[in-house]
Amino acid sequence: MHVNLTDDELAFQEEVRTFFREQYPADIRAKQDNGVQLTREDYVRWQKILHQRGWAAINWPVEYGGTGWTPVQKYLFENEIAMANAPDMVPFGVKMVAPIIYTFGSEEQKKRFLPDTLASNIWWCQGYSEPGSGSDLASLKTRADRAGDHYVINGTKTWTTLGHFADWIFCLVRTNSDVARRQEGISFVLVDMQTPGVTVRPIITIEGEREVNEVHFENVKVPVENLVGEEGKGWTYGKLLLQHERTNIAGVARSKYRLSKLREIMAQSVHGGTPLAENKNFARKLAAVEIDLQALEFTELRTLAAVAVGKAPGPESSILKIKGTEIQQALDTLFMEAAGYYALPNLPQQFTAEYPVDERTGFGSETLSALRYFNNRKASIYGGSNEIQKNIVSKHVLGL
Amino acid sequence: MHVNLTDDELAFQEEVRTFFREQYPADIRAKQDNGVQLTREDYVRWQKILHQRGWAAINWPVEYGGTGWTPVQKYLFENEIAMANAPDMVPFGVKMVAPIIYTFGSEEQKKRFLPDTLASNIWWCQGYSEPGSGSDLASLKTRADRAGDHYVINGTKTWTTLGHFADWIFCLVRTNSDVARRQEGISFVLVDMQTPGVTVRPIITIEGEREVNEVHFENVKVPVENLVGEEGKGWTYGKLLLQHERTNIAGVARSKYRLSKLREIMAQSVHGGTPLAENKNFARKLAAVEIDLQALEFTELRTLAAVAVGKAPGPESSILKIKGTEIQQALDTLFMEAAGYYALPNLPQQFTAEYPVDERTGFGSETLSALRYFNNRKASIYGGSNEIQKNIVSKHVLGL
Amino acid sequence: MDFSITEEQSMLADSIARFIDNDYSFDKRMAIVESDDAFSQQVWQNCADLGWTAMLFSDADGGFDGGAVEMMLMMEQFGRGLVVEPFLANVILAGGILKRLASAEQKADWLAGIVDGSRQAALAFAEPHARYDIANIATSANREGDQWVLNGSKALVLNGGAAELIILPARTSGEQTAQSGISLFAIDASAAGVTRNAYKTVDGHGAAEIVLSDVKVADSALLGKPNEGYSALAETVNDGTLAVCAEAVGIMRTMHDKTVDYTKQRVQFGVPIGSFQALQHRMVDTLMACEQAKSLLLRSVMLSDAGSPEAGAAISELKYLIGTSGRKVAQEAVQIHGGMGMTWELDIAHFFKRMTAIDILFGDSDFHLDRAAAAK
Amino acid sequence: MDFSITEEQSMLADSIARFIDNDYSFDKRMAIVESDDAFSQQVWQNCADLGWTAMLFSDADGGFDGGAVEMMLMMEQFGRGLVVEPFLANVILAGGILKRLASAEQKADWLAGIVDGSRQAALAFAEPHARYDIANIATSANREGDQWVLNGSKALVLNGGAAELIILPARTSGEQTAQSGISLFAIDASAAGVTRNAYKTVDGHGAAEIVLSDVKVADSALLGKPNEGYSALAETVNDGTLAVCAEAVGIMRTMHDKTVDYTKQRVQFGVPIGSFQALQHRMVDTLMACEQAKSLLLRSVMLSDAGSPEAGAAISELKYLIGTSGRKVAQEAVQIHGGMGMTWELDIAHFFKRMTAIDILFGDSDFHLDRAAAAK
Repeated sequence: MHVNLTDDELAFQEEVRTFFREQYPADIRAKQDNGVQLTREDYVRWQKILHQRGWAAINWPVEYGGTGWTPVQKYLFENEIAMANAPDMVPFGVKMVAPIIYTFGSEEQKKRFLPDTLASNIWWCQGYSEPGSGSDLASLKTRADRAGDHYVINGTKTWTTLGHFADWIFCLVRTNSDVARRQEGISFVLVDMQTPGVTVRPIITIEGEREVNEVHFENVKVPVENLVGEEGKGWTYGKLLLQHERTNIAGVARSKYRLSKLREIMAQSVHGGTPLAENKNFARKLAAVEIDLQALEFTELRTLAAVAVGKAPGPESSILKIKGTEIQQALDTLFMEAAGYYALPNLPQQFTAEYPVDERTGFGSETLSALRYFNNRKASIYGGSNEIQKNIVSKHVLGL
Repeated sequence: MHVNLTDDELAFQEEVRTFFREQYPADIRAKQDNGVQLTREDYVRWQKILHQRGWAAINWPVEYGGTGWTPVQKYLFENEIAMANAPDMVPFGVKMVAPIIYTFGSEEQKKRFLPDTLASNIWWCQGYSEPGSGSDLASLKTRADRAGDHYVINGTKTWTTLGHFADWIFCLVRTNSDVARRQEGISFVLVDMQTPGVTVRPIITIEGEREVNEVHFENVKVPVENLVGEEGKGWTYGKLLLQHERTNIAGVARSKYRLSKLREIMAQSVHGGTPLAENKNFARKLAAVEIDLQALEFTELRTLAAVAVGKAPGPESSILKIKGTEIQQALDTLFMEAAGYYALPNLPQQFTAEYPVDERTGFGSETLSALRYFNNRKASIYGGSNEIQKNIVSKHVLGL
Repeated sequence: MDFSITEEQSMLADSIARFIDNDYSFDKRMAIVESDDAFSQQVWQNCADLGWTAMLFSDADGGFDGGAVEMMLMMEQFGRGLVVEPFLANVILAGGILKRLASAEQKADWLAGIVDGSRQAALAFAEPHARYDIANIATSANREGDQWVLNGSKALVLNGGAAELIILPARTSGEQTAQSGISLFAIDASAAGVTRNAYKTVDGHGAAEIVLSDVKVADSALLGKPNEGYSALAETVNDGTLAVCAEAVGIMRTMHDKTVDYTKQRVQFGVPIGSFQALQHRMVDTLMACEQAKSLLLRSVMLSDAGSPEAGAAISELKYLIGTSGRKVAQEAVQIHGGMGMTWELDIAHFFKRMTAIDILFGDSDFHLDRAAAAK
Repeated sequence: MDFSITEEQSMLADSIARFIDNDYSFDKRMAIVESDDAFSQQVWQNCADLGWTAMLFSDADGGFDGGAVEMMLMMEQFGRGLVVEPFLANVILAGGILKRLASAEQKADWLAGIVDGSRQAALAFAEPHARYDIANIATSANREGDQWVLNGSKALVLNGGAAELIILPARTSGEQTAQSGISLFAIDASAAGVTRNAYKTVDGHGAAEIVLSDVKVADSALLGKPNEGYSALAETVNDGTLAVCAEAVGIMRTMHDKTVDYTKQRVQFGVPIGSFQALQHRMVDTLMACEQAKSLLLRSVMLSDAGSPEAGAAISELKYLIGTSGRKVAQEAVQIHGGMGMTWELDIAHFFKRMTAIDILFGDSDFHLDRAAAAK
């Protein structure tokens, strides 16, 4: 048992750090640092840079373009990407649908989708939740009725993140209503967003932005070869996928970065005022969150170490999700408290690239802290709400 | 709407204060102040003094010896008794069984029990919980089988507080197992503890003291005239009683007194050390508890005001119980934290009346703080656990 | 000690409740928020016609002698209706300074228009560097001949964009954080040297940053005596703090009730989600938070109306409790509503934002807990 | 970075686990607690025979070169078994000072007996006025001729009643709270001028208050150099803090597991209480608390073994987390056990008390959060 990095690991860390220093585009970094929303083009450009380096899909098997890295290497990479404040890969393709395709898909599907997903030529989105099926996902009603060599899909998916950017959507749909367990009638289907009958409508969220959508399917014809794996097995595949989503959702490295930014803000004297670092109570609150985060970092490392010796990421990933989002939201709150009155002006436009820095109200992009606090209340709701996670842990870990 | 006391109320307050100053025995006060357990004789002597003044049963109807006080007078009385650090009336007689007797009992029962209960000639204890029936009280198994002009009682009651002091026990017993709802087979019976077949066995609790007992009934013959009200109605009577218990259990005035003691301790320089009052974080924690307590005081006053205009104390009393015990336990914790290392010596004997004060380890009776913290974890368990209270509020207030 | 309200007070609360229910729907409110001023002149005039803008002023000032109880009843309802009209800024803050310090002439010029609803005003109580310390004033007012020359910056001036009249504290002597040496001025928002950067806040209210560059005013702009403005400022900010706490109690209760209702309607796993015990217990916790907040609000209101010396500390205690428990109630409401609680189209999201803003206004819960602890 | 343990380490943990399971039943433990010394000489000798008292000392000192990992594995098991034998007082505290400061001769006199289990010792690190500040030492050691004369009071000396050897810091120069000027002495517990008031702690361990009145010792009693004892004291107390944290992790996990098991057995309302969702979610919270505590324990252990300069701050972070989350786990365990959790006869009550005592030992969570925040 030891905490040190090997010489090889140190060299790897330096290699990654150098890459981010040299290859991460300054204009995208400026947007990230200022809290400016990235465009679709920004995401794709950056992801293609990662792809060129071979680092677009660090968890994929090597045969499909993965890295073959050890858990420690992956951990170091996640740290560096966060410390560079670089965007993560948009998860829907590389992290979510691809593992389903390379595990359960046909050879044709692998050829058709994996290289283009890896190269960010396809933007995926997720079709799971429905207006009536949130926590109770298995009650989903979107139907895919077999008609010759097609399915005809009717229904509505919701909370579809960045669906307005997407080329393809992967969906859980009901192919059979006449089954003992309703989970058994669910299948996993890939749908081209350009197919007639697919419409995307924005959902404006609490902070006033469009991030999620409703996707409507009206008599959408999808070739049967877009079914992944077996009909009726979609629930099993989807569950696996959700567990992957949950480990990603903890966001430990990202929270470490944000915590370091908060310490920078605390040290500053804003408009000539007293630095917040002199407020002992705030310092205590921040230290308490940091301690929880350090613990979670080791909880994640322990999970990764267990996975490395062959254990599947199981219900433990629920713990990472719950604790990780609790910490994210605690940090959101502290950023807002640090901003004081300057959390209140609703001026996202002043953080567009063109807006002169010296005319900004407040003291920097932390003025967006309340908007971020509002937006990130989603963290404990999506990816399976934290209540659902607790149900899972209670059942599968505690045996209750 | 106003916060002031009327001249009459101020005069009443002074009258009560004078009584406590003049009539509350110094030897009992010394025990209370030092954390020494009172004997049975101490309780009875003090209660008889209150009785002589006509203040033993402030909530009883005037015809049975109550005071006829307004809610504000009762509130003022409770404050003064707490600020004098005088013992409350042992609740089982005056506060718990007597309301059942004067509401549902026969004239004979009223004559037989009410005057002696008021005069502290009878010490009552409570026979509700059973080893297998805690939160699920209605599952109780102690049977009272009718045999001629007697019931024959068999079974075990538990958590019987001060049962080793008691003359009589009031019990919920099962008189009929053949009913649609099991609550309907329960009756309310009074049992003389001297009856053959009644045995009391101590339960030693976490801090090492005997406060509660198991009471065993083996073929105990009880005359049928000891049934209160109707057979099968015991559950209804008992529920009413539990609501009375819950308002008493909040202990607002007592917590206010303890909070004032904690401020005294904080101001002291213990063994020449820095007064705890200089620890800003501790001061903040104490202020937070005090704020919650001030709010609860007004919540209780609002409830009393509603009762005064004819509303029965309903499920709202559950809120007082939950919040009151949360505050009590928060204060227990702060006392222990204030004591620091001196919370750890287990030396209750040094707080007996005979032990020389200057030979004590630690800095006063606060050295008992850990023992009190341990013991008072019961507060959120007894009188219907806080979980059961939340179920009650959820059902009867929120309608869920 | 008496918790009952008078018949007049009851009628006041009822009339505002009817207004909210009949004339201030959520859709209407959202349309008002989208408008330039972030409030409706028509609604404001309506409030004035019903006597609400006059309610808290003395008979001598043309008002109805309402006290803290009336204020509480009104603000609770405004909270329930998420009303964005600038009652706080005009009546309680700007009006609060004027009723305390203005001369008869100044009252005729300025206060009358606030009482009758014809004039928009603001109190610039915050400065960019000062966080929540209202005595920390760097804005200077220097004597030049028979004029005062004002220089400085004011942050988050509520109603600062729409206001015609800006009331502001400026330092005429003393150290930057001293309570003495603060003077209050009333200036025309269009005066030379006044720059306003108006915006909306995250909860849909109007506000502005204001910069003063050599703004010249006569003695007639001075409210009360020079250097002695702090106590009126502090009392007025205390009033404002109490007011937003009352508003918050209305919001908390509404969010709690809407959440309980939602859990009775929303079916998952074949049953209403309100049947899940984990959610039930959390909603009991939020109910208790609502009751405790209401209790402490009543305490502060009664102490304020009694003119108790404890009133100031009591308001800090209340603001602390509102900050912490209001946050909890609001977060639980969103969480239990799930994705729906995150959408712009549902009122829950907007209650959430207002509750969050109130936590920050006049100092957050940490700030007020410090004040409460120091007062012990 | 590597979380695996060696085969030897695994065998060590297994052997203690077997001892707990086979030879240290709860009934036996409670009988030991009732005995005069509050520990069993026979059990202690058994520990020595199995090499456990020697485990953490260097080969040169007659030990087995164990480090923080071995310490953790042992203390977690001792926590699980609620072991009261004075491993902390003898091996980690008294032994910790001696292995750092003692000369070869002093080691032969004193350390050897600790390593082989034949001698009982204690470290008097606390003083009555000082709360948790180990540098706040009023006990004085003054030079008189070729002797040192010691005067002062020591609080809560763990194992202080049974100890034959008392190691204590005394001030030989400097201000009362200065880190410099502290010297460490080893004295015979039966020396003239030593008064011991031995008692048991609320969690069943032995301890004593000790008063020193003109206790005279020779230079041979001085450990290390005069005035320079603080760093060895601080390192040793850090070791002790890490040790009780490891013990606490064993306790937390055990309380959590026993509580989950209890809810599977205890039937109310016709079903096991473990089927109630409100309890399920709370037990998930306590599971997470256990996992987080274990993670931070591993971090501190790894940093300690690596000799990292961050180790001290990491231990404060850990102690804070253990204090807060351990309290929560313990309180939930008692609450969910209901009345049964309050009884002397059930082990839960005694785990609860030990967990509470550990929160206080070496400084409570507030104290350590301050230290952690100051180190940032």
